[in-house]
Amino acid sequence: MINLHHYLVASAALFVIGFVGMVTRRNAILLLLSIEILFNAANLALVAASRYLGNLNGQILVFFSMTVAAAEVSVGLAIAILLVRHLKTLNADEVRLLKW
Amino acid sequence: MVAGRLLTLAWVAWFAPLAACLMITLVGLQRRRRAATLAVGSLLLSFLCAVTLWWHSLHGAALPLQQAFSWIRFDGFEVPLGILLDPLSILMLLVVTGVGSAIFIYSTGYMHDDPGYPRYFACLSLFAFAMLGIVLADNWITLFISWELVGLASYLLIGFWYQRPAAADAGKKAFMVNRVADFGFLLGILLLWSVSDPLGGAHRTFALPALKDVIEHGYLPQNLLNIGALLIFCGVLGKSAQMPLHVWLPDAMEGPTPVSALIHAATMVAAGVYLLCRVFFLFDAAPIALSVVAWVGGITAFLAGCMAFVQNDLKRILAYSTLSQLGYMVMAAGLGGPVAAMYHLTTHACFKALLFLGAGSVIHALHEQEIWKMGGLLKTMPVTGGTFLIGAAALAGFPGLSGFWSKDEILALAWHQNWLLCIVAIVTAGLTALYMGRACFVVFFGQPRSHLPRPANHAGRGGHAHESPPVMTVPLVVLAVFTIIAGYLGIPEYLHQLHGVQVGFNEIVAVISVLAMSTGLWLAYQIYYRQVMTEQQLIQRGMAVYQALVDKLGFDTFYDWLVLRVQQTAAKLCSLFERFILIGTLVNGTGWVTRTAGGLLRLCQTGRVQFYVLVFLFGMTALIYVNVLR
Amino acid sequence: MNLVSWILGAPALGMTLLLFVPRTQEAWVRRIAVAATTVSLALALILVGSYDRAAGGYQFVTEIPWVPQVGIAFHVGADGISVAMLLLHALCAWTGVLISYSIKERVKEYYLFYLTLITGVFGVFASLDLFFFYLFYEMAVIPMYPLIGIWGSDASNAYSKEYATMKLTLYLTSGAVLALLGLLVLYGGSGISTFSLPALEHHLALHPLPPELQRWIFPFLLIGFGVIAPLWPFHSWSPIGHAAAPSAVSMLHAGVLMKLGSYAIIRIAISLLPEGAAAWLPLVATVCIMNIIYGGLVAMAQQDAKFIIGYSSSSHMGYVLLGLSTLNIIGLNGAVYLMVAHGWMTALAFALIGFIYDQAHTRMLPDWGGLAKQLPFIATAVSFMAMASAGVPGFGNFVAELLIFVGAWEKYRWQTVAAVFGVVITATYLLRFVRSGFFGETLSRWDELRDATTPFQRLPFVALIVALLILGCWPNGLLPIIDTGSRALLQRIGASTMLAGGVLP
Amino acid sequence: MNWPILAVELALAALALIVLALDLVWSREQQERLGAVTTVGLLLILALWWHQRGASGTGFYGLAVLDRFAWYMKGLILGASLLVVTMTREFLRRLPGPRGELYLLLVLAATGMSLLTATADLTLLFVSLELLTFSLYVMTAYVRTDARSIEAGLKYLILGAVASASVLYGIAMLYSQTGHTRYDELTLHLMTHPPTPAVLLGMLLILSGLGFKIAMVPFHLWVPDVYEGAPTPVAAFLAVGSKTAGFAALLRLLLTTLQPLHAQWTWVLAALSGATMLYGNLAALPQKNIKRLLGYSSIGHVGYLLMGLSSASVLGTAGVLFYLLAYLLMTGAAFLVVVAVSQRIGSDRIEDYAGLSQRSPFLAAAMFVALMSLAGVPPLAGFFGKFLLILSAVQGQLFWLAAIGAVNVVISLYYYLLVIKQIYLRPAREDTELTVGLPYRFVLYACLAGILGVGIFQRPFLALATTAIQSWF
Amino acid sequence: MWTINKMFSIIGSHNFVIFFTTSGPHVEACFFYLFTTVMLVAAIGAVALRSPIYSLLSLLVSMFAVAALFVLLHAFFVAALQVLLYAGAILVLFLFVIMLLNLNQQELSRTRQHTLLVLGVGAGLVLLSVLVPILRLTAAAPAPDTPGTITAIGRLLFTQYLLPFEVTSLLLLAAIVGAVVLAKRRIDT
Repeated sequence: MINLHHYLVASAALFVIGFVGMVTRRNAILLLLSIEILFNAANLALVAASRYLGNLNGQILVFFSMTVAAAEVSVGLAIAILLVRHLKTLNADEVRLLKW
Repeated sequence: MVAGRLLTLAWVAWFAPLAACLMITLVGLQRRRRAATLAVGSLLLSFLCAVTLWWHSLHGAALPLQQAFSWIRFDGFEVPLGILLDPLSILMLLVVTGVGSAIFIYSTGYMHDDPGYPRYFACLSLFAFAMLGIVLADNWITLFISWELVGLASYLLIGFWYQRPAAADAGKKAFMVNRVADFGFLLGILLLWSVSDPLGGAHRTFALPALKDVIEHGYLPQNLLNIGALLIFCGVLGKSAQMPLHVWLPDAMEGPTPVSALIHAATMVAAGVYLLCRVFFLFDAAPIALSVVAWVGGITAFLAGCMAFVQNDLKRILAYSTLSQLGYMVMAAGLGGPVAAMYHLTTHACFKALLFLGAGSVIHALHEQEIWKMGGLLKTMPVTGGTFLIGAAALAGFPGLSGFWSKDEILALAWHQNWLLCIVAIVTAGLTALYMGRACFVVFFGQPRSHLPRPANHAGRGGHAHESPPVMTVPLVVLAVFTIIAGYLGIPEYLHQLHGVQVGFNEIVAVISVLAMSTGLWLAYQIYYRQVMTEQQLIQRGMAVYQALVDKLGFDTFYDWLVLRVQQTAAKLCSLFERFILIGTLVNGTGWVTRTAGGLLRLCQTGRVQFYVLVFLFGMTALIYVNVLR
Repeated sequence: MNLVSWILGAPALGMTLLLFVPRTQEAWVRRIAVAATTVSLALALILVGSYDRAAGGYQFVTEIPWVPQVGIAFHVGADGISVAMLLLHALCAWTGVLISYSIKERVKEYYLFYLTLITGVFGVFASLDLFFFYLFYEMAVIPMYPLIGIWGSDASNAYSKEYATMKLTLYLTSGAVLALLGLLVLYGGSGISTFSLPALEHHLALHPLPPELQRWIFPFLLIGFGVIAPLWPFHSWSPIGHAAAPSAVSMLHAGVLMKLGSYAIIRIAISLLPEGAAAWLPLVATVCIMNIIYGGLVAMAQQDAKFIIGYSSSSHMGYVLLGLSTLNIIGLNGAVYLMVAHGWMTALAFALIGFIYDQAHTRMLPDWGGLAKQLPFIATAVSFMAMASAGVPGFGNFVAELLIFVGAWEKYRWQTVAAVFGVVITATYLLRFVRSGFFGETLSRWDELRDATTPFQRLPFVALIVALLILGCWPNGLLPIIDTGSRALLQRIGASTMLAGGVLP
Repeated sequence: MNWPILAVELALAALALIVLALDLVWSREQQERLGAVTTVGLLLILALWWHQRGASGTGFYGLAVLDRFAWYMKGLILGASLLVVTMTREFLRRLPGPRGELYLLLVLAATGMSLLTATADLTLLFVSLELLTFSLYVMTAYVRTDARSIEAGLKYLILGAVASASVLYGIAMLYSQTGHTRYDELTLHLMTHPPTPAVLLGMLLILSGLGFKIAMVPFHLWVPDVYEGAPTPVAAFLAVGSKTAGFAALLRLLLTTLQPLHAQWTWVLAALSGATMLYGNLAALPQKNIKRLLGYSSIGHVGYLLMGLSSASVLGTAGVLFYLLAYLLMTGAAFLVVVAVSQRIGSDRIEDYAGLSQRSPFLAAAMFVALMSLAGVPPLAGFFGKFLLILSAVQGQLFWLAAIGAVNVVISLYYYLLVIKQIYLRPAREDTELTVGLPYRFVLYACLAGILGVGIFQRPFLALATTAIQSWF
Repeated sequence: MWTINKMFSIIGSHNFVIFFTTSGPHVEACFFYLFTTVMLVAAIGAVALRSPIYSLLSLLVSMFAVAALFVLLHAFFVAALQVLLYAGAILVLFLFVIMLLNLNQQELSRTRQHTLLVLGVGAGLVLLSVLVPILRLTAAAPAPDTPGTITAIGRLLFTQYLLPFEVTSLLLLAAIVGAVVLAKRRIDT
């Protein structure tokens, strides 16, 4: 019998994968991509909870989360373009004028 | 006269010099004549008061009289400022103001050309005030304050010619040695204060009569009294320049000669002896302390006499002789004879002041202090020479002069109390005659030896002296007169109220002492007048002893070592500890650790965004772990 | 508003006025500063005169509720101890402002900071509210930073003025926050939610804190305030700071600022935590011997005149600490009296050294020598200072040290012996100071030095010397006032056995 | 619906639209006036805000509230916005390129912040948080020609997104366990049910995300980089605006909704408070760039704020509110000086501040007051704030935390004094005087007056702060 | 909106949806594991694959799997949104930018820092090991089925959640303005 915790564990796994992606990838685009995974993990948890609680608040939240994710990507990609344009690189770890 | 008037007179006698000092400081520093007038006038006023008091004390005034004001006062504690009039203090008052007046007057001539003339008189007046304070004090604190102030005045006057390094050093040395001594003195005062109320609590007092009562009632244990007396005696060691704290007195001769006469011969150095007599009730009850006092005095008398023999500086000869005579007095007190001590103190004040003033007169004339550059001065300076010889004879104990009588008191006492010390004292008497004879024969007889160029600003022939002006010679004559008659004024009888052992005139002792004196004088005559033997030969004969005496028996070397090695090493060590351990390591180390921690922490900020995410991840995980799964 | 609030109001007002004076009007800046401090001094003298000794307690009290939510009020007033402290500071501040005429650059900023410092110190001495006490305390510390940093001079080759001022500021602030922690715990422990000192005194006298808590809080206050006192081994900020500071700042710094620490220990730590005091003060009495002896020895090894006086200050403050750790009326009166006397003495010392340094541009004793010939007035004043410092009778220091020795003798026998020996050490380095700086042969390079000749130049020195002499010759002037304060304190903490201890065994 | 409770936010949104419209309509020259328009608009909104004092109510189906707390925090945010607009006007003078958008984004961010103070629902919390964050992303990267600005934008965006995802996941957890997103319903549920591990997980994830916003260790790493790289007014907005809003959200969430769980979060916050203080202040010591230094110091100040929060008492929370006011004034003043100076000398290096006291006594004095207030020197505002916070820690028996706070006062004083050293002790390398325009001076004067006023007359401000949160206890 | 509504009604009426949402628990479990596996594997692929295009496509697969899970959970509206928004909008945007920037293989490589790789994976595993025990305890009691139809969602969105909805518009405004400001090529002076 599939219950809430199955979905939540699955979403946790997705969440962790997103995080690992963020740490291990150096490309700014792939970082943004990993962020999408993170948001998806949360979305899955919300929808699952919504189903098992029998109210729709979670799904409303997913609606907003998707909007945010989309906006996030648009701004993020704009910055990525700036990176390539001014710093000639997309590698986030090469962008370290600011440190210490 | 009623008691109140007498006390008022005493207060006036005490504070007149202070008033003079303040007035000179405030208005007179630019006006030379006025400064001298103020100082001399004030001291003469004091002298007048002293004479009046003395006259009344002889004519039935009820003594002792005591009067005190609260100087520090709050509930449960009081420090009085008070005076005590009894024959002892009146006698000392007379000595100080009398000899002082003579020296003040003499100074107006001696210091006439000095640019620091008003300053000199201001300091001198301050000294007189402080000295009178010691004399009159009825309690420890007044005594101690005055005690410190005479030290201060002594410091200022020794270093009067502050531009001379030797004078400045000597002043410093005198002050320091006295400080060390007063360390013990103050502890003694604290100790005696704390036991002055046998019931404990709020009635403890600094007053001497009260302490006397407590001691005489036997409330205090013996060992406590011994400790207290020894601590008080520490102060005496310094002020009266007893071994081993005598080292400052010879150096103090760097001051102007009248200062040496007044402070370092007649009065201040005698303050220690006076103190011993003043608190004799304490020492009387502390036998161990008393014998320490006697032995210290005896040893000082003998060793100082030896050292006086090898000095070439006229003032230093006199200084060591002062040491030696002070040793006599202290010994007398230690043998239980305050009367004898005071007697000798009085006569010594007269003739030693006379000797110093005479020496000052010679120095004033020659601008020279070394005896080997003098000679035959009796002819050129008859008054000075004559009076000096009288003084020297009194010092040597020539029968009939005051010194003979007072010294005989002491010898008789020693004969009676302690035969060993008696032998020491008699040998010292011989020594005294020897070195004084040496000085007199070299300086006043024989041929003039000086080949010095004539001082530019000074009248007289080169190397040949002239007699000093009357303002200097008159005090000499006056003091000479007193030197002769002081033995017949009935001083021991005047002091009969004092406790202690009193033995009368002892013929056997007198004969022995005259013999010793004659031997010494004969030797001096042979060596220095007949010149059967030169000084050089003498030195060669007793090379080791002579050298040891010239080296001041190693005392100065030892103290130099103490100051330079021990004290400076300790200071350096503390300073290094401060600089390298405390500041360098602990304080700066804390700063360094903090900064380094900051420097390391900022390295977390690698600038790599993935790393930041990683830390975020770790942080979050850790939070969850400790909070939920803990 | 009354006397006490105006004493600290005057410099605060002066400071505010200064903000509106153009930078170029230096003469007016100086005049305002002098006027402000003169008013404070005059009022302080009136305060001494009009303090009702018979009544005692806190007088001239102003209380304005400030932050009632946490029990803070602007609460100033003076008891016997603070009257003495206010007088001490008023004179130091006044002479300091006069001495500051030698400051020639950035005058307006200088006086702004200086008046802030002065206000802060007045505030500490007048505060009857722990919050404002702390507030003024910090307010007195922080202006030191620019004052030393801008107008100071390098302390030595090893310690630049920037180092000195940074260290001083941080050190004193560390102490302050440590004390603050203690104060806050005390506030919390008292359970009456007020910072009012009289209220706390009253409350804690009836309901003392548990002894363990007292013993726990006391070291915070002791070390916190002890840093500025300065308690060994937390003293190392002070000599370097003194040496680097301009002379007028050194004057206040050594003269008054150090007394904040001991004042606070008396006023707060001992007064509110008697059990803690009883437990810790014997240790203080022992440690302060390190102050006296060690400080004296280090002073002995110094060549720099300001370092000598600096270490001597930390040495002398050891006597104050010894006096207050006796917890009896004699010692406590002596400690407070010494705070006053030492304040004026050390202010005089720094003013004098500053006078010479301004012309000679060196403070190294070996470089000086025989200055007395060129500077007779200054040399005389230096001798007075040295004698006062060495505890020669006639100066206030003697009276105070005497009281402290007497007070401490029964309770701390061996410490007292060491402390008395400290007087010998003091004399050693001070005489060396006078001897090598002023006596001896005059060096030709100092022919250009000018003595203080005009009455205006001499005024601050003479004022301080006269004040010291009055203290020394007429102790019954100020001591009874101090006595009302310390007696009330001791009675409250129940340690007032007047002369603690019994007869010697 | 009860619209008036969100009057300020609505007005802000309207202002944003006006700015947008004017930006589109106006010519390049006319656009110069956008700053003035924004300022006037914000002043009007400030008047509106003042008009709303004492008002309270709930609306929008319980998603938004107006209470004294929200009102207080909105005041801070409006004040911060005003300061930042002033800085922006100064900043844009030397910046080529578009200008209207910056004002627009600023007002949008202010709207988001303002909403955060009023939010009583996790959904609205998330959305307004994102509104605020998005505007700030763009503002951070606004100087497109400056590599540092771009880098700062990238870092802020990446990490901000991670934080947003954490918040969202946390919300999901809370929701999955309770079925509610509204604060009042959540509270009710949490009070009646024992917390499950997943509830705690949700709380901690939200705490992490909001911790990122307020720069709490270990979620603070972006702060120095972004402060250094972002345009200075934006850095200031991050410091005073975004942080205030973050605290507003955190306070309301923790002290109302998660109040039943306070045993679980107080000690976490206490520990993190100590770590945050130590990290921020220690790492600030070796800094050479004034903006970076202020960034680290802002981390340190968060530590202090958390100290008040972790005591979870009236005094502590009121202390937090008071400190936020003080922080706004003093950090605002510091940034105002930094903007003015860097516009004139073209550098943010602390070394280049040498001799500022000769070149511009006014700016130097302002910096002195601001930094001393940040260090907690009386009688300035920062002092009383720190005093309250440390007092609250002591009252809450957190002695060790109070001790760390006290130690940090000294450490922070050290690096602030290092700046003061350059300004006052070191000689100027150039002699040119730095002059500041009158309106700018006026704002700076206002800040300084505020620092002094709040520092000396603490009572009314503390009363405001106390009444703001009193109903929660 | 109309299109979405239309499309949803088509999907919603379709038989297979009915089938796997109303069939027995075993069937549901099968689908759950299937889609979950696909989702996770594809997500791993997305973060692990070298080529950005492959990564992107892998992500697409993952998101479709998520959408399928949404449907499994009767969240029809968000499932549709997931497909439309992610597949239709976001990923296309990604693709567009990748093409625009003409990224080559080398630039898109994984981090060269192996420490970071190890630490990242390690931290991830630790986080997972922390999360899983917590989430295993979250089984919920059965609740009435409230399918997330567009009607239900829409009603909520325009009543209770009107305020966040409006705020989202401001958010999008900020994002649009931001994207334009930042990515605009010419800097007009």
